[in-house]
Amino acid sequence: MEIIAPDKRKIAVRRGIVDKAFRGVVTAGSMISLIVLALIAAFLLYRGFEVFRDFGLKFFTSSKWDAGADDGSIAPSFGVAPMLVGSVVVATIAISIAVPFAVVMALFLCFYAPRFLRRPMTSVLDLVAAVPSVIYGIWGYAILMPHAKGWAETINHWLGWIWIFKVPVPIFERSPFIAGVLLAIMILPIVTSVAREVYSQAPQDQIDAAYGLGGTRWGAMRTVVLPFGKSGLVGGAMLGLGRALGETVAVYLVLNLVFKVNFQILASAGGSVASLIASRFGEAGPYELKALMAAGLVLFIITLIVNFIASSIVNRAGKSQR
Amino acid sequence: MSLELHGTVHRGDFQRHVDVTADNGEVVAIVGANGSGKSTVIHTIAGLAALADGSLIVNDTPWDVPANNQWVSPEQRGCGVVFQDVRLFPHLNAVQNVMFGLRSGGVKRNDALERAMETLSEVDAHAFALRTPASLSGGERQRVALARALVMKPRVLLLDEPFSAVDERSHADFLQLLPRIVRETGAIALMVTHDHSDVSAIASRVVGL
Amino acid sequence: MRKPSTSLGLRAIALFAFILVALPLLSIFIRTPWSELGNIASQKTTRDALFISLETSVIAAIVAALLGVPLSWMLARSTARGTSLVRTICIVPMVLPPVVGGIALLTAFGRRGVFGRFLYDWWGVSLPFTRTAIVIAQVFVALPFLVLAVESAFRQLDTGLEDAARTMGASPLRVFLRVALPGARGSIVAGIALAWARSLGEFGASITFAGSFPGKTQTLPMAVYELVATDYRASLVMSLILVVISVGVIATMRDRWMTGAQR
Amino acid sequence: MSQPTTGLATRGLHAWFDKHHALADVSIHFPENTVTGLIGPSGCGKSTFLRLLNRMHEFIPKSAMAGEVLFNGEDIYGADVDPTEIRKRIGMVFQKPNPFPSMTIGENVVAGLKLAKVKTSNKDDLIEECLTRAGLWKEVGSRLKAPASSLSGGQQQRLCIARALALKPEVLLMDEPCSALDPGSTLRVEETIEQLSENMTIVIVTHNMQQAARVSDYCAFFLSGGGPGRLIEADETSKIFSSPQDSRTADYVQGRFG
Repeated sequence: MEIIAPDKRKIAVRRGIVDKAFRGVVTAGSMISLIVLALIAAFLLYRGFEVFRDFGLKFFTSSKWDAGADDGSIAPSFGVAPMLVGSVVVATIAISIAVPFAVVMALFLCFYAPRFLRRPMTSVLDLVAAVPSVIYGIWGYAILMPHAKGWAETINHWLGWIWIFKVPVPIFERSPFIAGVLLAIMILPIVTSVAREVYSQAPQDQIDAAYGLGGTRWGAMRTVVLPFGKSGLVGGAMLGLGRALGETVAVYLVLNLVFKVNFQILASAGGSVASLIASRFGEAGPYELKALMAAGLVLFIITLIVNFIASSIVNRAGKSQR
Repeated sequence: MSLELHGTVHRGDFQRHVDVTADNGEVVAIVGANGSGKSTVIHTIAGLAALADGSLIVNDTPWDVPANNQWVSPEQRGCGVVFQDVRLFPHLNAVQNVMFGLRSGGVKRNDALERAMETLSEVDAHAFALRTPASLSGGERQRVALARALVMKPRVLLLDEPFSAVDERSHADFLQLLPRIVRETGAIALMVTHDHSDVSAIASRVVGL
Repeated sequence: MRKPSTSLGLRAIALFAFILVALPLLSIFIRTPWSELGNIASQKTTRDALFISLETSVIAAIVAALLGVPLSWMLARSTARGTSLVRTICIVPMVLPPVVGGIALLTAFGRRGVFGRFLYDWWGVSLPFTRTAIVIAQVFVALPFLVLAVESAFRQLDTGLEDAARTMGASPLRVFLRVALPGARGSIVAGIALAWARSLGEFGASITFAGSFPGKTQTLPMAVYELVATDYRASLVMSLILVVISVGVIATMRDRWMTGAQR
Repeated sequence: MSQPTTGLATRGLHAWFDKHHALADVSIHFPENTVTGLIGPSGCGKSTFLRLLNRMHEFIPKSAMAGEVLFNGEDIYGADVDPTEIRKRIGMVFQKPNPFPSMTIGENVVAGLKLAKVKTSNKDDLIEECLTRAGLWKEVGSRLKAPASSLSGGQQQRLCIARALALKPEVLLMDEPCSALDPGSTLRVEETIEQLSENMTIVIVTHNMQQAARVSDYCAFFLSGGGPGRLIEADETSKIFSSPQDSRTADYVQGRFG
């Protein structure tokens, strides 16, 4: 049998009027959304450009945020280093708490929960995902913080010898840890529901194979479901990470914004780009507003990168899987 | 009615040259080992895969001639296909599945329902017309899929292991039914099969891959 | 010969996580000053905010569905090279601080904004600080949630079914309406419900783009936020209303539509 | 039927899916080291019956069963029986080949050991032994590190057999193992079955009469006839095909069943 490698060819398709209209609607829908998004990026860049030009790299490395004096006696100085670090720290805490819990809860819902529990639990999860973040903020401020303070003290007591758990001044409120815990609770439902969706697609014939070989339920999870769901879970985690990075009100209410780079997660000092924007936006002058736009752009770009990494992980895993 | 396929079919990295010829009222059997490209041939004739080169001409109409950029889209080819993996629409019940093609072609609901029920009884599937695919056994699903392909009175009938899950008795019925329908409608049937008794029972031509 | 203990631990952790998730809801119910509930709920500020919230969020959910479902379909089925970039850009608003989105919208559509200028000069239309602005802001924030849910549902659909439909003479439009849409129905309803809930709770983008004028553009979340410092009890009551509505409607939608999507 | 203390036997076995009574009152004995073919039209409950034999049935939501499955004289549905232990000793091969796609060929063979927490001294020898018994060693012995998904359908199915063999089961249940395979691969799987039956009890569901005649020592004919599936007749294969007791069996095996 002779094999001839041909050139790839274009496939011409004839279409009716209805189909043309349908394609038109689809394309228009996509274009509108895309244009709006492209515009946002463009505006942020346009408004923030002046600040980037004035401060250059210092904008990323400096810890000083000062709008300056109106009479020009003090020059304005803007740097987002503590906020960038703070955003990453808080989001990392949130993800590392939320993802393991989400995995376990999703497995439980898909494979362990008795039927009478499954429906109501899934409902509650979906419903909680719909609770506005303002409410989380208030809850975190009024109710979670007093409790989480105790947890933080316990961690500090036992693990205080590790540098990141040290607390220079014994104040345990409004720390990155508490913000991270609050965010973890906030994103837990959405990460869980992504994981649940992925796990419920796990191929039944392979699960059967695992059981048929004398595997326990946990064995089937480990051999079939977890490897199958790996890439989907990364997607869910990134979704959660994205939300954690961008969350404004909730973090603002439970985190002490301090313009100093801080890695000690139990200490009452932290930052978050999103909260910075929210807290300054109201009273900012024209130049500070531009600086805030520039900070927004930085966050925008970080988010893009995170998502790109995630989608490439998902794609690569998808290829080796099927 | 005539079908001439001479060319290279491909899917992914797989490529293979095939020659298939069929005339009016014929049942052509396509046999071959797993992975020899039988399903790819079915997909190519149905228009779900394109030829890499060569030509597919049905009734003097060029369905797929890469060299001349000639191509007829699957919805315009009017093939009746029974897929190896059946592919019944899960959200529709059996008779709605059979009606789907008729409704796509603009047949009125009541007429379509009547014709669908007739065809379902021809393959002895009218008893579960209102059940959803998920509640049917493998053999029952294949019967519905067969009815779904036959109801359009297609010029070209493509069957990818259509009897693999039906029981022996229905199998025997279908081996009588199929050539009759093909003869009556002057269609062409191409059937992928593993079963040598199928081949000797109904095929007038055999294509080995 | 007994069951191994792994699953016991797993169950315990899962239940703990679940309690964690349900906690915020529970505590709102516990802390609400039930005796003043009727009193606060019937105040004009509350009623106005509730009405504005409902009106804008429902419109926003509809608009998001009309734009988002076709967009998701295109993203799920397109094989063009830029698709993954388009997808990434589409979900950015989900993670962008809403305030930033609001400012961007203001820059674009404000009376002196890049586009708003023409809208105002040519047609006398001024978007900011209107309910239309709220809707725009809500669609902006909610759309990605819908697209994400619906697109993954479309991707998981068996393309073999769509191929089968095409061989039966169905046009692409018919394939979309009769095969893809029903196949993804559960997820589409879920996506719309989620978009609606997001719109209802949306805060940052709408307060920046539409302001918080009681009786005009003040939605429930804005009212909650503004009252937290001055009137904590009222803000709790409004939180309760907000939670009850979003949770209530989603719960009804679930029971009615989404059961089919479950295994 | 007397009280069998060896092999596998069922007594008054019933199965339900929710309210649907799928299988009624099946009593049968599978003697040790024999091959029994389960035959019957689609929907007669033969696959359901097979899944009852190693407690796979209970994974289907809302399913229920009644009766007993006696394995070496002991009821596998007994209160203090660990079902995973049962599934380890009663292996299963499914209709569609289902190797674990994330593992290599070699890893697939020993996957069951890990799952069932069985210790083994020499994995490489075991892999070779199982692949040889499944008739696959010659074809894949040189590329054990290749992903299982790179194999053809027929090879994947024999890999699944090898995987089941690694646990050294006493019984092997096969659910239409050849329905997705071409004649060449089918032939090789059938040869494998024949060799395995020398020291193993095999129960195989098939809708292919010729296959049942070729591979089985005993045949059991199931029929539903509208109601739940029932066992109509079970006997030596030659008797089922040449002189069945029940006229319905005769009709079915001769392909003129009404």
